[in-house]
Amino acid sequence: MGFLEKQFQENVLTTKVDWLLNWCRLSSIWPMTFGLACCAIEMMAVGCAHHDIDRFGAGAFRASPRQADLMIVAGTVNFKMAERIKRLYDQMPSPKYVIAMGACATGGGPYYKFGYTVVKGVDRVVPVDVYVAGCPPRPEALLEGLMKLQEKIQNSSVIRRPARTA
Amino acid sequence: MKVASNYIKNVVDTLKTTFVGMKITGKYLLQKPITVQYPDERLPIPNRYRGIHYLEQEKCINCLACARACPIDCIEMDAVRHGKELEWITFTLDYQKCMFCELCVYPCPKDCIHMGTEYAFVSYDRSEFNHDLLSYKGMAREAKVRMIEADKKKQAKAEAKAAKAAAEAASAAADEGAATAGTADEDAPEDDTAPE
Amino acid sequence: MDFQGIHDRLQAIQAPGLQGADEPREPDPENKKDKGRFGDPFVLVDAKLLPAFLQVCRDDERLNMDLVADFTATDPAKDDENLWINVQLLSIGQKHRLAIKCMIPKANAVMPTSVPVHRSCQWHEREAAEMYGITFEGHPDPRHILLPDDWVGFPMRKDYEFPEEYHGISCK
Amino acid sequence: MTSTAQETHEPTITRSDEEVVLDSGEREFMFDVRTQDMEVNFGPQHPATHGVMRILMRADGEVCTGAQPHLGYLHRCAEKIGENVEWLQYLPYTDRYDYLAAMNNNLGYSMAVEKLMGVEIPRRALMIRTICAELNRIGSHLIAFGTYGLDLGAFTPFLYMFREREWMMALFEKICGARLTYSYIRIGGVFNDAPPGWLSEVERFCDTFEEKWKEYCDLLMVNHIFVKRTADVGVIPVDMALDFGLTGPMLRGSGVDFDLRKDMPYELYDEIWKDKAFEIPVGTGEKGTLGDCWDRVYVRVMEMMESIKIVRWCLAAIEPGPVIADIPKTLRVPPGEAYVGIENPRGELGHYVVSDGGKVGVRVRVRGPSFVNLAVLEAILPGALIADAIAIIGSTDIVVGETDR
Repeated sequence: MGFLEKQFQENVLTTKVDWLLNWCRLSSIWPMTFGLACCAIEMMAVGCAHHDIDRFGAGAFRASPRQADLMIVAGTVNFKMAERIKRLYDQMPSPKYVIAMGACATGGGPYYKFGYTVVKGVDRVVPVDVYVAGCPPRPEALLEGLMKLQEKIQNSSVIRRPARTA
Repeated sequence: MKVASNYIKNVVDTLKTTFVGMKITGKYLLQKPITVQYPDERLPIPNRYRGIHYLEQEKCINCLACARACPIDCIEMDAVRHGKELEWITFTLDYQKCMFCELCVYPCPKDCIHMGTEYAFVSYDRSEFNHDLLSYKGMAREAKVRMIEADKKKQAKAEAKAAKAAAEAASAAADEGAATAGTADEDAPEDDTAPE
Repeated sequence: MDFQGIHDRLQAIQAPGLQGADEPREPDPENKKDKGRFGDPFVLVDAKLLPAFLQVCRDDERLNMDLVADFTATDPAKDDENLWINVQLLSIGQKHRLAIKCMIPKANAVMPTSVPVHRSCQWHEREAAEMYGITFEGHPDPRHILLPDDWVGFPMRKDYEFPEEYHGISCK
Repeated sequence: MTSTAQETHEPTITRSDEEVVLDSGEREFMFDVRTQDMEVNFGPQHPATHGVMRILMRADGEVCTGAQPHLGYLHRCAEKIGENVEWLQYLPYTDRYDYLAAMNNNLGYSMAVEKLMGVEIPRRALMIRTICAELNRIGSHLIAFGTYGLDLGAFTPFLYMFREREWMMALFEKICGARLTYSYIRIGGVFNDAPPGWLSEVERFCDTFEEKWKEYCDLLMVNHIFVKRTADVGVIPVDMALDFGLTGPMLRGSGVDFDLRKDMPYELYDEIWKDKAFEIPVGTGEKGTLGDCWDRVYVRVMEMMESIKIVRWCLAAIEPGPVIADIPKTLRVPPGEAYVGIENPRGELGHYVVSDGGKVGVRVRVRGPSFVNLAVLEAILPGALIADAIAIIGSTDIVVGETDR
């Protein structure tokens, strides 16, 4: 691929293809129903009538990781759950994205100090693309996070895929 | 026979209750949708909303009351004191830990830390959540001016006092002069603390 | 029935293992160091006879304690040599409560299980066992319940030290 | 769900000698279908577990022969934290175990600490506490009812119920500034007086809710499919309920008329009950056997209406006044121990607090109703069909934050 990679870098055609593929990806991010704790209720609220996440094309909540593009880690992750999260993440087809919703998933949250079983940040288990602050975040904040993720997808390149670190 | 009638009854019941349900759903068909088109229109945020913090830095006296009240110690603050004025080094609030409980707001003696109505705080990098609440680092311009003025005053006063003491020592008698110098010593610190 | 009535009844039927009662009291005004004791009264019961005691409470028609509302343990202090077992009983018919306390030594934290009397104790005992390191003799399912199976230490004890890492995930 | 075959013998079908004669005179033969025993893992990631809980079920064909709930996927060490932070600082953590009914949790914890301190709460504070707790009970039951419909395949009611819940959350947001984790009811009263116009908006909410409530009943409670899926399923007899220590709607669904608000009243409920302002709905076995899933859902749905009545009573009786008792900034709770149980939407929420007179508690024990109610699954799932398992689990209405704490 080394030779071809160089040929297609700054090409008009590839940028167009990039744009098209990215557009397809970002307008149909299917999240996985993966509620852990309090934030899951706000995630459900996002899916409901008031904040209808379907407007962003991300409303098809999938029960199976095989059909999902986005894992919204909504809630506290503890050691018992961490290996399941890792397994679910591995089961998702690529390209896959992770939003860490709320303080607990971001960095341990209120359980940072005395939570002996709490993982201090889900990024110690799976790579995270977007972090959303709040405890729990308002539904609008999650939508904001989704838009930020779409921005990230838009700016990525399919041909020159950045190396992902697990 | 009974089985057949039961079966028919089941079918009729199902259709009937489904019709009742569909009637309710149909009622909402022509109503205005309640969806808020988020980035374009926003729900009103009430005044008491507990969002991202903001700090009125001029009022803050670095007393650490908010940091002590925090259940998870997510507030870190540090400042150097020059007389009455503060030189700010850091005041950060870690949103990786913060749980928006508002317990930090009430112990504040100067009522200077507040929770705002801003709620959307997203980032690609979690280290950005170590949020800096300071609007300026170091000293404020006014504070610096005040400090310089206070310093000048102090210096002038000290000079005046020295001159006075010298003059008194030179002119007046030894036993009376000592008593007046003592009262001047007591006055001096009070003058220093009123720079405005 | 109030607490006094329950205690009298327990004494009248000679409930097994009943050791005494502790009622809240105001601080002694003469003794400055005495801060008194507030809150609920409770009865002290011998830990070895707790299942029999619970059975008597359940079967006596005047006490009629149908429910074990809560069953837990407490580590009062780091240097205390005893653990407490706290049981809260609730009567649906008579509408009263009873708090029970047992003492078991930390060095030998073994007591009989109450599951044959009340099945609701099963999960409570599993929790107390993993959190405080108490062994319930005869428990039908003595596994961990909240913590992972290979967890080390008893987290709710006062002298517990927080782990450094678990399965390669750092805790700091 | 993943499944693993345990034994590999061939399925065999044998006709048993028993035959059942139906009322209609027809004869039905029972077939013994021997299939491989399978272990079905239900959860921890499954849309119908209401969080992260795993149930290991053994299935013989379509019939569940054994169930073992596995907890701890959301263990957050709340009790350990209670021994390490100050009394007031623990309050935000109470929001987070039963996150659907955070006001009730705040209330339970505050009452336990107040019992030790012996504080007298101003009357207006009691009124606002009752209003908030009952509104939150409505919100919690709305989610329980809505997601139960979702589990059984009815998606629309869920959307409708979230619409009302959003309004309720907006009300809470106005009074305390948060949507889910309120920390509003504090030790000694409530934290802030209600903003102007708030009480009249609550009244409007009550009016609207009463209309919508009838719609929900029409949509789900009498729906034939819903009834068929819930009636006669997962029956809990009274003895079993008492043996497992069930409380709340689970117990009342089995026909036991016991509610802490009525039988061991706290706060203002004594007065309200004497005024006959509300009733305690009890399962009747109207659509099937007493104590089945339908009865439990029925109790929850009727309770929403009773909560509205309590809120209306409070709105009529509320008077201006102080909202928080005079307590010091740094709480020093006198030594002693107290247990306070209050009626949460899911049952008795007990707080057992021990103090030694210091700033930090010695023990804060939380008796979560979900934790106790969940244990009954071990007994009622065996014998049920695998397809009914979802209906049974949904009807227990657990919140995993509370089972694991």
